[in-house]
Amino acid sequence: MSSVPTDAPLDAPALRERVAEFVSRYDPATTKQEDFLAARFDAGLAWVHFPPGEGGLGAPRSLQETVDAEFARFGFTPTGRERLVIGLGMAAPTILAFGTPEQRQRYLRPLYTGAELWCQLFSEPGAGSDLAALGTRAVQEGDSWVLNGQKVWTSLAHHADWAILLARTDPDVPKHQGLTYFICDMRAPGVEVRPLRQLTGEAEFNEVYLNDVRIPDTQRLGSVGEGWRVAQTTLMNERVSIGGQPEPREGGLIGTVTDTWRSRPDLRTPGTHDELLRLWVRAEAARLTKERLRQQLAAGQPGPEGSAAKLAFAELNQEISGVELEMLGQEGLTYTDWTFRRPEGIEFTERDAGFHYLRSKGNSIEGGTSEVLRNIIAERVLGLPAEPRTDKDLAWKDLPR
Amino acid sequence: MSSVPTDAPLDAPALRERVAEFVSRYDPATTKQEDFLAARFDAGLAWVHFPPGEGGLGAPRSLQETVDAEFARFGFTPTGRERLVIGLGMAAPTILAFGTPEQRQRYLRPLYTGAELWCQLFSEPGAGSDLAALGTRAVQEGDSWVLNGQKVWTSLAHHADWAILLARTDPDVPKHQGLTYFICDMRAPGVEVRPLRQLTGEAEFNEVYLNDVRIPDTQRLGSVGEGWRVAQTTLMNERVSIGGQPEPREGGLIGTVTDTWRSRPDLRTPGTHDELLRLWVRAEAARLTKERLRQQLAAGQPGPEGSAAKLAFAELNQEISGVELEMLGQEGLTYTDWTFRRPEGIEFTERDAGFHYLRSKGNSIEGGTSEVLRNIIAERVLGLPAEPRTDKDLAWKDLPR
Amino acid sequence: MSETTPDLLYTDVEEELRSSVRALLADKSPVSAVLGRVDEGGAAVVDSALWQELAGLGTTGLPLDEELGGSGATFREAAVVAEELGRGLAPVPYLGSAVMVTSALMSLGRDEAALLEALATGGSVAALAVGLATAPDAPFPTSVRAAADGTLSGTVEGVADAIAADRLLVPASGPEGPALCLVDAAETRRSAVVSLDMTRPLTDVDVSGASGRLVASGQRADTALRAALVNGCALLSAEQLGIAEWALETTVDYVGTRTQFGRPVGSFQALKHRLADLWVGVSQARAVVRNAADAVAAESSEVELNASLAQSFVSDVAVRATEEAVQLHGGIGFTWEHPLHLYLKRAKSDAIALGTPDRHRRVLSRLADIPS
Amino acid sequence: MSETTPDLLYTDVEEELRSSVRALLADKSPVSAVLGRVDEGGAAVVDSALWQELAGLGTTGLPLDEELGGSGATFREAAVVAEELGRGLAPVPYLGSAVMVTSALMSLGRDEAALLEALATGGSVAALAVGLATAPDAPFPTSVRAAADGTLSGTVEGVADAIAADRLLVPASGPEGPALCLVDAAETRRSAVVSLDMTRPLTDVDVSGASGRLVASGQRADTALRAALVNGCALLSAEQLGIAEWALETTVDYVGTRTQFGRPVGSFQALKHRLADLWVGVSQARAVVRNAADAVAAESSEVELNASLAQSFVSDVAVRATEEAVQLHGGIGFTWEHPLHLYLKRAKSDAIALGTPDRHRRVLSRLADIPS
Repeated sequence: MSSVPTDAPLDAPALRERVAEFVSRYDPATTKQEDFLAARFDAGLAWVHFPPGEGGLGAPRSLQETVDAEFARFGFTPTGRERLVIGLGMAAPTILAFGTPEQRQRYLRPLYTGAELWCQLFSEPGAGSDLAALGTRAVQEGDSWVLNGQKVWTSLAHHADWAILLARTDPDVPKHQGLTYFICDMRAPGVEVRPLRQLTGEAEFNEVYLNDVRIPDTQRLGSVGEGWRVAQTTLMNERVSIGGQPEPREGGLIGTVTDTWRSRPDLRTPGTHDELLRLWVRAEAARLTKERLRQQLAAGQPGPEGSAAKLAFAELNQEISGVELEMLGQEGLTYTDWTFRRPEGIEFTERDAGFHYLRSKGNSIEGGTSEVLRNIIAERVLGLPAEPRTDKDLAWKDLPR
Repeated sequence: MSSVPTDAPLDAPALRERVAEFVSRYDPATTKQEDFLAARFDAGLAWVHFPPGEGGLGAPRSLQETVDAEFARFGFTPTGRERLVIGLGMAAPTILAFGTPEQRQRYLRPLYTGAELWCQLFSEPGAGSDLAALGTRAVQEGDSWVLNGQKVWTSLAHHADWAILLARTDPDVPKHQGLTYFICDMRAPGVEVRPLRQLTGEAEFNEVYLNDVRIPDTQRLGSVGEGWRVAQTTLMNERVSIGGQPEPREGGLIGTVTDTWRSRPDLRTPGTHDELLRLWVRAEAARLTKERLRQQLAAGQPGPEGSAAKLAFAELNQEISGVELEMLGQEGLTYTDWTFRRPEGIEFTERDAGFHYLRSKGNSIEGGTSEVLRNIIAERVLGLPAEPRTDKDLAWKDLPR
Repeated sequence: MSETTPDLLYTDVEEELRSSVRALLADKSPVSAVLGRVDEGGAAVVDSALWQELAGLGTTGLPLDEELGGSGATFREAAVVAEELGRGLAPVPYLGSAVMVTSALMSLGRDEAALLEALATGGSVAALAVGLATAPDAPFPTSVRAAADGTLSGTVEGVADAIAADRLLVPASGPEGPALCLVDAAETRRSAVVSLDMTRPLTDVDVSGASGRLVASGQRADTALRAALVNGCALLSAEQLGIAEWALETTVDYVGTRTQFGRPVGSFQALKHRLADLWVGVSQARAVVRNAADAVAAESSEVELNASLAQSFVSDVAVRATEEAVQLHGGIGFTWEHPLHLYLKRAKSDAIALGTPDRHRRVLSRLADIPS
Repeated sequence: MSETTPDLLYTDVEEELRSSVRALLADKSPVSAVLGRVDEGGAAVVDSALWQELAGLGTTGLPLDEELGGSGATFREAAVVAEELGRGLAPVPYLGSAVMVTSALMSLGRDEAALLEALATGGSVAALAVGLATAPDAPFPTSVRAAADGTLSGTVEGVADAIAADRLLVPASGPEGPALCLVDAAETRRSAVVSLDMTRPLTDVDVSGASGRLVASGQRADTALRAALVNGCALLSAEQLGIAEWALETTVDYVGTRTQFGRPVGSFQALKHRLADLWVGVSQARAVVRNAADAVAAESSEVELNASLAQSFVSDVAVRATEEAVQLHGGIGFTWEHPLHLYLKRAKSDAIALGTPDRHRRVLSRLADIPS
C-alpha cells in the first residue's frame, strides 16, 4: 500500500486511503485500544475537522462519518466509550474553540484516548433551566481562583479526572455577564462527590460540593466574564447526537414492547392493540425524522430538528413505557430491585417495565427540559416573539430567588 | 285556595303556595304567554331575588329553582325563550345592579315578557379576548353620546330592539378606565346590522356598524368610565348557565354518535370502538361534573367549575364530532348544504356530522376562548401568579395595536 | 337511566371526617415518615400503630351497623377516608381489610358478624387473596383449590395488604364450584414481592396445607367476591382522587415559589394552562368518584357501571397528575429524597389495580350497550 | 427490514419544481381566487385553465417516460407537486388523474400508452371511479357490473375529480371477475354531491348503459387498482403535508402580528408551546411523506406499509394543524371570508380519503406483524 502524500486533497477518497494506510501500520486486531487511539489521534484521524496536531487534519466536518465508517469496515470500532461522552461530545469542541495552545496540547489527546475522563459541572439546585442564574462563586486569589458552591445532576463525577465548570466571578453585573468557564481537577482538595439517588432506586448522577476548591488561572477557558458564551459551544454539542448509522425500524423501546406483544398473546386486548399501533406509528415517524436529520447533516444542511428529536424521544419513551406497564397487568405491579446501587452501562431496553416507566421520566428533564426545548423551537425556529423578560439586565445579586 | 299573606316568610313552601295561588288566577292553558308572563312579573315570580316591583320578591336566589319547578309542575314552561337569552341572562342582572329606578322600570318588564329582544355589543375585530382594548368611540354632545365603531360576533342583532354596549369614552387613560356602558336602541339611525357568515355556511352572528349613532345620556348604565366594572356583572352571568334539571346520560352529541354506533354495525372497528368508549367516559365525567356544579349552586355553594364545564364541553364536542366524521367514512365526505342562510333554533345534535364538526370549532372561541378560561382557572382558582403585564397602566391610545 | 340523581356533594359529616383523618395523618404519618418506612421495605412499611389510630377514629368500620362495632355510616364516608389515605399515602390495609373483605363479608348478611366486628374495631386485619390486578369481571379465581375437608392448596401472586393481615379471605375452586374460605394468615407462607408501589407492598401467598373455613360457595361466593371487587374499584378511585389532589396542590405550591428567569415558574403561561387542564381533570374526577361512592352506598343497580366509569376515568387523571408533578418539579421530582415518586408509583400501580382503564372500558362497553 | 435506506431529502431538481409550481399558483390561483370559486360550486370549482398550465410545466406526467409525453422523473417529484397543490389548495384533478389513474395504467405496461400520454400532456383528464374513502386493502369494488359486451351498469358514489374528467377508469365486476374498464365520461350521468371538502367536489357517477373498454381483468385489474390506491395514499400524504405547512406558517404569521393585552399573542408561552409541538409534528410528517414517496418511486416491496404509515400519521398532523389554526386565529378563523375553513375541510376530508388513520393502522397491524 502506498504512503499518502501529505498535500493530497482532503476529500473522501483521500481519507479512506489514509485510514487504509493507518490500519496497515496499526492492526486493530493486535494493537491495544488506547495505543491505537493515540496513534489515530496523532495521525489526525480522531476528529478530522480539528487542526493538525490536535487530533485532526483541518478537513470538512462531514468527512468524519466517512472515516468512522472506514475504520468500522476494517474492524475497528472503539469500545467502552460510553464514559467518554462528555469529554468527546462537549469538552473537546469547547477546548478546541476556546482553549489556549497549551490547554489543547494538555487535554485533547488523553481525552480522546480515554486515559482521562471528564464530567460537567454546570447545573445547580437553584439553576436548572435558567442555567445562567447559577451561584457557585469563584473568587480570584493571586493566580488561582477559589470556588464554593454546589452542582447537581453530574453524571460520571465519581469516575472523572476533570470537569468543565461554570462559576460566577462577578455578582454585580447581569447574570449572563458575570460567569467564567473553568477546567476543574476532580481530585483537587475540597471537591466532594456524593451519589444522587433517583426514583429508580439507582444513582446515575452525583451532587458535587465545592468547598474552597483552588483552580489555577491557567485552567480558565476563555476570558473572565465570557463563561456564558463559552458554555453555548458546550451546550450546542449536547443536544441529541445523531449517530453515523441509520436506526433500524423498531429500534429502542417500541421494539421491546412490540416483541412482548408478539410473544404474549395472553396480554392482547383490542384497546391495547390500538394504543400500540398508534405508538408504533409515532415511533416510526420519529425514527424517520431522525434519519432525515442524519441525512441533512451528512449533506451539510444541519436542520433544527435536533431539539424536536429529543422532545419526541422523551414523549414516546414515556408513553410507550406507560402502556407497557398497563399491558403487563399484574406483572406490571412488580419491580426488580429498589436497592441503592450505581449502575454501569446497563442497556435501558433490557431493564424491566417499571424501570422503563420510571427512568423515562427523566428524559424530558435531563439535557434541556421539554419546556425549554419548546421555547427554543418557538423562538429560534418559528421566530415567535420572546416573552417580556425582567431578568436580563438586573445585576445577578438583585434577582429574585 | 287561600290568598297568600304578604308578610309570609320567603321560604320554599311559601313560594310554592304563591305559585299555586298565581296559577289559580292565571290558567296557563288559557292565558296568552305574554300576558301570563307579565302577570308573573308583576307578582314578583319572574326573578324572586329581584326587588318587589321589579319582577321579584327580594327572596334568596336559590329559591328561583323551586318557583320554576313549581310552574313546570303546573304545566307552565315558557316557550320560544331562546331569543331572550341575552336579555334574561346578561342584560337583566346588569340593569338590576347598575340601572336607575327609571331604567329598571322601563326595561325589565318587556325584557322578561319577551316583548323586547336584546343583544350584546361588546366584541370588536381588534378586541376579542382582550375586550378592554375595544375602540368604539363615544363622544358626549350635550345630553347625548355619539358613537362610532364596529362590533362583531353579535347574535340576535338582526332581531333585537335593544343592545347592551360598551364604548370608549376616554382614550387618554388606561384601557380599563376609559370605558362606559350604554343601552343602545338597535333601531336608531346609524346602526347597521350585517350578517357574518361562518364556516358552516350559515350566519348565526352579525357585524354591527355604528355610524354617528346618538344615545341619550339617560341610556347610560353606571357612571362614565365605570364601564369595565359594569361589564363584569354582565360577563359573570355569561359563562355556562346550569339548567334546573339534571342532564341525562348520553345527553348531547355523545348520545347522537353512540346511537349511530349502535344502529350501524357496518361502521364498527375495534379502533373506533376504543375511541368511542374513551369519549363516552369523558362525556359522562363532564356530565357528572356539571351535575355536581348544579348541586353546589342549589346548595348555595357556587364553585369555580363553570369555566371548567365550558372548557370540557368545547373539547369534547370537537373530539366527538371529529371521530363521528371518520367513523362515517364515505358518508362523512358530504355536507347537507353550503347555501348562505340564517338559522333559527335548529337543534345542534340534529344536524349532520359535518355541521357538528365545523360548528363545534366555535365552542372554544365564543363566550371566552379556551385560552382565556385556562388563564382564569390558573390565576383565580389555582392562584398562580399573573404574567408580567405592560398594558394595564398605559393610556389606551398609546397601546400597541 | 340512573334511578335517582346521586348526591355528588360532601356532607358536613363527611367534611368533619376528612378533617380528623387529615389531622391524624399530619400528626402520625407525615409523608416524610412514609418515605422513611419504604427504605425498610416489606412488612416494616405497614404502619400498624396508625391503623389502630384509624380504628379508634371509627374509620375502619364506617359502613357497618353500630351493633357490629361499626359507625352506622356508608361507603360514601369510607370513600372520604380513602381520599385522605391516598392523599397522605398512608401505608395501611384499608383497601384490603376495610373495603374489600368487609364488602365481601357484608354481602353474606350476619354470617360473619364476629369477624366484621373485629375488622371494624381493629382487632383483626384481613386481606382478599386475589392478585391486586384482578378486575371485577374476571372469572372466579381457580389458582387455589379447596378440598372437601377445607384444606387449601395453591398460590396467589401479588396480593395487597396480606403482609399485615391475620386473616385471609381466599377465593378457591371447591368441590362444588366457587368457594370463599377464611384462613388464618399464620398458616400460609407469605413472601414479600418487590412492588412497584412501595407504599402498598404485595405478597405472594402460598396457602397449601392451610385449613380454610368455607364462608360461602357457588353463586353466593361469586356475589361476595364481585361485591368486594366492585366496591374496591369505587373506593380505589377515591384514593386515586386523593393522590391527584395532592399532586396538583403540591405542584401548584412548588411552581408558585420556584423562581427561574427572574419569575416564579408558575407565572409562565404554558405551565399555567397545563395546570388548569389538570385542575379540570381533577374536578371531573371528584364528581365521578362521588358518583361511584354514592352508587355503592345506595346499592344502586348501576354500581358496577359507575365503579368501572370511575376506574377508567380517575386512573388516568391520577397518573397524569403525578406525571405532570414530576415534570414540573424538574430535577428534584426525579430524586429519591422527594416523596413525589411514591405518589407516581402508587398512581401507576393503582391504574393497574382491580383492572386497567382499558379493562374497565370493556366492562362499560357491555354495561352501556356500546357493542364492539 | 427496509431494503435500502430511503432518500428523505429534497433534491435540487425537486426544489426547483417546487418553486415553479408555487410561483404558478401564486400568480394564477391565489387562495382568494379559490375562495371565490367555491361559492360557484360544482364543476365551476375546478380550475381547468390552471390544469393546462400545470400540464405545460410538465407536472402532470412526472413519473412517465419522455416518449410517453412524461418528464422521465418519478413519483418523488410528483409528491413535491402534490405538496404545493395542497399548500395552495389548487382545485385541479391531480390526485385522480395524474396520480391514481396514471398509476393504474402504468402498472399495465405499454397497453395504455396513448391515454397515458394524453393525461401527461393535458389532452385528457381521467378519474378513478371509486368512492374517495376507498382504502387500498378494500375488496375489489362490485357496485358496477360489466356485461360480456362491455356494457356497464351500476353507480359509484362520491368519486373525486370525476366532475372534470373526460375519461373514467371504472373497477367493475365482470364475467370473469375483477375488471377495469375505461369509459367516456360523457356516456355517464354525473351528479354533483355537496362535499365537505369544497375544493375537491365529489360526484355520484351512474355508469349504467355506458360502454366500457376492458383494460385489465382478474389479478391484473386488482394489481392495477391497488397500485392506484397505494400510490394515491403516498401522494395524498404529500398534499396533507402541504396543507399542514400552510396552516402552521399562516398561524405563526398571524400570532406574530395580532396584538392582545399589549403583546403579540404569539409571545404568550402557551401558544408558543402548542405551535412548537405542531412544528415537531410537521417535521415528522415531512420525513414520513418523503419516505412514502421514495418507496413509491423505488417500487419498494414495503410501499404499502410506508403508504399506510403516511396516511395514519400525516392525516392526524394535517387535521391538527388546521384545527389549531382555526383556534389560534380566534373569531376570524371561524368566518367564511377567511380561507382557513377551506383548509380545515380539506384536511378532515383527506383524513377520510383513501382510508382513515384507523383503517391504515389495521393495514399496518398486518404488514408489521402486530397481530390483534
